[in-house]
Amino acid sequence: MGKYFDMLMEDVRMREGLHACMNCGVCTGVCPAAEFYNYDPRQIVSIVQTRDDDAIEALLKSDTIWYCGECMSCRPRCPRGNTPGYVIQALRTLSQKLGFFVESEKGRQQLALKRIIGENILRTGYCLVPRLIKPELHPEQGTVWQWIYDNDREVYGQFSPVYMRHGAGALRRIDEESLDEIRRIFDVSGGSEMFETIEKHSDRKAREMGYEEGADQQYMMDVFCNNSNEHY
Amino acid sequence: MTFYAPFCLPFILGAALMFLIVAWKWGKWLWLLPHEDKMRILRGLPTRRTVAAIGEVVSESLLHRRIFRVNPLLGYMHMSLAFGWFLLILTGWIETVAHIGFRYVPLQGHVFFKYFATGLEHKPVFDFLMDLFLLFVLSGVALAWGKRFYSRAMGMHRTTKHVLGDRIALSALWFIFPARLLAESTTCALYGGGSFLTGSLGGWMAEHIGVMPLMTLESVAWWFYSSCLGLFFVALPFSRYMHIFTEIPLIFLRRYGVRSSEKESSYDRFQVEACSRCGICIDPCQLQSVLGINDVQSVYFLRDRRYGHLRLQVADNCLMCGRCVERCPVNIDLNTLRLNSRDRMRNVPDERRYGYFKGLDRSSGEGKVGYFAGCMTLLTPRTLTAMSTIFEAAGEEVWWADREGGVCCGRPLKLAGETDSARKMMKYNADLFRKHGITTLVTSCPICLKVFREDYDLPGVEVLHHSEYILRLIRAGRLTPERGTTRFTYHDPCELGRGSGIYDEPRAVIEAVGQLLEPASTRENALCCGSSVANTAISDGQQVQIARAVAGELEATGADVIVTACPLCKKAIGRGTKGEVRDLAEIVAGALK
Amino acid sequence: MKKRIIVIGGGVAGMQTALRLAEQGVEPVIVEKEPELGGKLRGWHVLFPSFTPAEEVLTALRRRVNESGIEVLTSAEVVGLEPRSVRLADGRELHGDSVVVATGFTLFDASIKEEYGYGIYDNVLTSADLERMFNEGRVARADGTAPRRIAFLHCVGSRDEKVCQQHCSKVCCITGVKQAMEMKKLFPEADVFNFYMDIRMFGPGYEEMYREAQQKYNIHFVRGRISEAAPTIDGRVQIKAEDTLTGRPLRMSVDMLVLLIGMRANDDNARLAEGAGLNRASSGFMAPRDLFLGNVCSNVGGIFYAGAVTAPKSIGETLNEATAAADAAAKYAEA
Amino acid sequence: MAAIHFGYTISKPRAIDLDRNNLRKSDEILREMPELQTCIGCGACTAICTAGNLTSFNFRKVHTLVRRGEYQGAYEEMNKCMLCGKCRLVCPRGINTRGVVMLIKRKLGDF
Amino acid sequence: MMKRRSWQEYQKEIADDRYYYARSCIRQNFFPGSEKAFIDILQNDLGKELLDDPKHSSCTGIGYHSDIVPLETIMTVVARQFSLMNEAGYENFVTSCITSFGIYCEVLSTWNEFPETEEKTRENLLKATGREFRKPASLAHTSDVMFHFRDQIAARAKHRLVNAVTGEPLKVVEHIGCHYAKIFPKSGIGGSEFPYVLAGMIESWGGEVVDYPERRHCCGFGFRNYLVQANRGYSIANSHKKLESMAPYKPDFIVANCPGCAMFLDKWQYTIAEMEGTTYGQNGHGIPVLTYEEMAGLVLGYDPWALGLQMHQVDVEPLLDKMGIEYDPAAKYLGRNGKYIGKPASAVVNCCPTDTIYDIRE
Repeated sequence: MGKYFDMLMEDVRMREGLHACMNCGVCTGVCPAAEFYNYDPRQIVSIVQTRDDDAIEALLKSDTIWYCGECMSCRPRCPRGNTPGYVIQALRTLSQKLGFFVESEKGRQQLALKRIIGENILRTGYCLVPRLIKPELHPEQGTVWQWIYDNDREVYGQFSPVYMRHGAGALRRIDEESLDEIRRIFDVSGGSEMFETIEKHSDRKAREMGYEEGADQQYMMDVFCNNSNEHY
Repeated sequence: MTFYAPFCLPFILGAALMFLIVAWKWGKWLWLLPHEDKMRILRGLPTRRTVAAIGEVVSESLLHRRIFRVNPLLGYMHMSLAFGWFLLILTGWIETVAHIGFRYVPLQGHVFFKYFATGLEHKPVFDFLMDLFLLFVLSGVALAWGKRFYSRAMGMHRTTKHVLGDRIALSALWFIFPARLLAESTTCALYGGGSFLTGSLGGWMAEHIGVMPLMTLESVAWWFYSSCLGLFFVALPFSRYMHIFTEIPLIFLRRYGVRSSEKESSYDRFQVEACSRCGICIDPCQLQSVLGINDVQSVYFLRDRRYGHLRLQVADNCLMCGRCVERCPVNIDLNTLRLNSRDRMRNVPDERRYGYFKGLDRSSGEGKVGYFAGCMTLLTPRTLTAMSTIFEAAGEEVWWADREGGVCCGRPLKLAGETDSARKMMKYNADLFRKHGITTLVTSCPICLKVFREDYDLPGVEVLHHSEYILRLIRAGRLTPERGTTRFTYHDPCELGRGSGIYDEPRAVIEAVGQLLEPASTRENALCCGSSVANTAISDGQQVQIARAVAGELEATGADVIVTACPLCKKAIGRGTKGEVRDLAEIVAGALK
Repeated sequence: MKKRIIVIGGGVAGMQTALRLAEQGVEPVIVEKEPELGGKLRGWHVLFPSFTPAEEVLTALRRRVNESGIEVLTSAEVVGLEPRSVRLADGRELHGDSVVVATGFTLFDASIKEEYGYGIYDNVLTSADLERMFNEGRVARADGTAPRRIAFLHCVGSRDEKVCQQHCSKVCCITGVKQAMEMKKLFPEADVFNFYMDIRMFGPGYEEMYREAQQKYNIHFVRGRISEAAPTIDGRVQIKAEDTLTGRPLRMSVDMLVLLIGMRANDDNARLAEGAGLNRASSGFMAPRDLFLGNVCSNVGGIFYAGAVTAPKSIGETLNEATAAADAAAKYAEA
Repeated sequence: MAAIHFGYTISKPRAIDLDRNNLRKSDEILREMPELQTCIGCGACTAICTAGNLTSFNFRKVHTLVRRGEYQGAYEEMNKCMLCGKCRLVCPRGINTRGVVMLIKRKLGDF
Repeated sequence: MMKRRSWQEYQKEIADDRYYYARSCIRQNFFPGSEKAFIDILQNDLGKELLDDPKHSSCTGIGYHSDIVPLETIMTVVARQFSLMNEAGYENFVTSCITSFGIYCEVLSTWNEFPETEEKTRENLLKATGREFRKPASLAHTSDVMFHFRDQIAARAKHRLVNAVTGEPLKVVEHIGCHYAKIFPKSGIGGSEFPYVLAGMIESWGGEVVDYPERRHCCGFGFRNYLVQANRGYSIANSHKKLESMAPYKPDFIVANCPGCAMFLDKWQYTIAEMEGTTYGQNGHGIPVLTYEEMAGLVLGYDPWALGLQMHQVDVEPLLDKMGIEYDPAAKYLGRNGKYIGKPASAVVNCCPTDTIYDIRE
């Protein structure tokens, strides 16, 4: 009893985010995710608070913990000073550490996030760059974005003298020395380990699900695009 | 002799219409019977059942034996009217034959023989008999009038509130025999004859009234008599008096094994129209006596159903305790009719419903004896513990079918009218029982018991209520409870007593552990605890009111402990008393060394 | 020579304490910072659960104080106290044989709960505002129209860490039920919703009243604290909450949002406590010596407590406690 | 429209919107059974529920949703009930829960 | 005018000069003109000193809130930024991104609350880079800085947020990024319920702030909820909800202090229009969405195309017309040095048929 709870409590966000919930529902009342998913942050906190291992394990393996948008709208309202959003972050971190995230559709998407955002950080030093926002994967970016994407040097060139080049300014290329520092930070502080964990468990799950090549591009695109529509 | 006079016209028309309609109704209902029922009738016809049916028709339709059991005076009233009239008709027919031999006489000739027979020689024997029977009937009419004003004399606290059509028919009926007396008396006054009744009255009239007024009076009286008959006959098929004729085929059909079921059938029409609306069912109804609800009793239910304006609220508001069934002089299967009305109004077949039963089994243990506690027993853990003690003491290996929660037996749903869905539960449980290979199925809940016995298909499995099972263990020496000095009183659960006919076993078990005191209403007359699952209409407060009344009667015995054998009754009565209420199993387990 | 006891506060608790002292043959003096006696009961309309007019209770107490010839100092603010003396803001010093502190509580300022927009949005009011409206006989929306949908929010300024009010104010639940019923009587066609976390019906007849509100008045009780209120284009108030019993967010617009404000410890409790060496609870209310055998005594001999100065209390409880405090103070003074 | 394939659609709000919901049926139900309004949400019915222990059926939730004008799916949910009546025995407010189940099914059969 | 006085209770120290500037991934991607305008306004219009250090990186906040970057990692990245600032001799950290702002606040607060995490971070940073760091003297979002100088800007205004024809104040919907004040209400001007950072600018520059039911609601970015295509239904639905709620107030434009919010409120209008045919602005087009830098730039008389307003999907021309700003419609979609580089296809949400304007140059 309380094994997972203790593991969660190692995360400072849990210590900050969970005191004693009285189930008032203020968090759910303003939660954007509760508005559009079958999701109730109050219940998540309530379940975690039970310290019941079975219940928490089920949570770690469920889609439920992956709905939150981490907007933190819940934080300023809680009359008990809890932050359900922090609890979610701790749950997600643990779910990935234990490899439970691959057991849910939304959890499996972590691979796509790691490959898109995570790898881009190590490659460029930015979370995103214009070349990453491919219009075919981002139709919602609209016709103007298509125009910008097609003419990036011309458009960005008007606002930054160093677009994709070294120097100071928007969208500059970050120097290799700085990038090395970032990469070493990832190695030292557990970032790289997290990436590997995500890859490892995704690969296992992909094979389980019948992807013969493991977590290949096909698997990644599937988790990126597919929606079972069972979340509402 | 022509045997016709203009005044006969109302009678002839009324009678013709009546016979046509009755024939049409019966014909239709018989025609619409399910094939198996038709076969039952055909197979039954040439057997002794027919003879028995005839006997029952005489004893019930004419003599009203069952009403005598309710109250002798009430029985006499019904008998005088039915049997008296029958004798008048029969003797009248013999009289006709005696006068003119076996030759065709139209119906009115028999009925108004006195009028047409003025030119014939008097036969004082028949005059006497006819007057005697007329007096017999008139005494019944007088009692019926009296009952209107003082029903208690006949053991009835409340009588039926009648609809307008019934009132017309009733009035016509009340006037038929006084009218006949008047008509025959005037004829006697003019032409002589008659015996102590019509003769004497006729003599008196001849003395005091002139011939001319008397002739006018005679004409008027016969017209009036004929009109009363005609009116009554026309009203009969549409009023409660349809029962006079309908009870007869009902008795035959019943003797042939035709029964009502959870689905409506045309046989129900015989039952529904066989109700005389005597109102005997009103008094035993606790919804009436305790709660003052007076528009849902069987008589009203059947009336509303017959005329097609039955509302769900009326169909729902019944405890189905069966107290009225016990009293019904026509033996109508009231609970089943109530049930199939609910079925018609509520049952919605749904293939997908209860899909979640699939692959479900929360039972534990193994054994030849399966114990199905029942949902309500799961809410009375003392009973559960007691049963566990008893099983252990008897060294029984028990398969607990629902200790961890199982699927409901299906009876509550069935009683609510969702019969098709209830079948799914029954099938689920039956499959489960079969899968575990038990040979005896014990339950602590009479509700479950009844459905197991009646609706489950469990070949090779003996279904026992725990009272029966415990008694067996005691008799077999496997349980040796110590007999103490505690005085117990026993509340018969409806589903166990009236429902399943188990009255003696629980009593024997109680006798084995202490002294048994019987409450005022007991066995077939036992009261209902008020929390019956069959009723979804009354409120919690009303349930408690009934429970208080029941508990009051049980406490009046002076017993130390109230015992019952149904978890629901136990819960219900417990709310009505401050005294101790125990399940049978508890007192047995408590008495084990 | 008669003993003299100083009663700080001229509300229900203070008046009752003084009356009881006078009855015991002690000479009380009431020190009230407002220009008149009555405290928070002034401006209240009717009292739960009997719908007794507050004015009735107040008038009776004031009349009796008047008849007993009790000395009353009004517009006199206490800035410091000791077991035998009290210092006033104007520099005067009163002496006696013991002191009863009956300074009551402060109503929570609803504008601190910014998310409800009190003081910003029209038609967001507090329970105290509503009582005033009842008294004035004019209950209406800001534009003068009758409300068709009213929401009450329980626990505003109670049980809320965000505003440093961890405690339960006890009486707001029943006040919410009472006001909801009053609103329903005034506006039978209106839909009334009470948003609560727990309904704490602690007193005699309260639960019955709650049930009556549900069944007879068809007042809807929604278990969930309102998350935020926002204005709508037609001058109404949109509220968001979770209907926790269904686990789904709930939103609706209402014509009136009534915040059932709680009781807060007086700000000057801290200063008074520090000066006299009195203990305070973490809620800021004064801490009695102990909660069972000495709940009208302070930790300092000669200083006693009556009423809501130690914790939120109902009028009835306050009156009882005032009697007990007076007896304890008198006994101390006589000894 | 819809010439562009976005790969997703605008999610539908799940919130109970009392401005949009039509409470007519709910009012009818409460008029027929005012005692339902006295529910204090203790959840005893749901805890004891036979069907609720086997499925996600939550009696308290369903009748509360119905009272809020959320009728969609209420009939199907209530159909999970076996009508065994345990809830009625445990309800501290003495609500005729079996009656509620049947009433809701009767009123909302067409939702 | 809103009766929101409570903002005055939430004040924070904002440095007057010498800022260490941290760029935003999203802002430089979608609103590079805004970052340029911010630097220009501070340096040229207000004469302040600001360092745009080429060595700084992303805070990795999007990764953190997508839960792929651990807390320890992002703390160390943040520590490196501080170290760079120390190295450059600055102590006032300003960040262009709201997510970053939230991250910096959270990291500082966590170090404060749980000192062992700060120790661990120092250890990690030293091990990875050999660097050490001091925490900044002040931390602000760039919108705080703009708010700080709102009166100076008002004094130099070439245009005001009023309808040039009617003289009526423009109705402005302000949208505050969730992580600006919801995580730490005291870190934002005006707190989390009535943030005043944008409202203050709007009021100073003559506009009127619109309060509407869903004002505080999230734009719907939701990190993983936008970044993964399968989840975007959530993202668009939240913006949809906000737009539906604000539309009845007929706002003249939306302004946001968060680059993501500005981008989403702009782009989702396009998508909603394409999906459902619904547009929220007047005359059947979208509601223009500005960043606060763009708003300030327009007030100070910057050329709309130099601010990068052509990079918005929803056309801003109706707003420019209302404000009486002169602009060259034909220059809108030109490349560097007036080079013709084609033009975006027109969409449902757009009001200005692009065809008529550009074909001249073709």
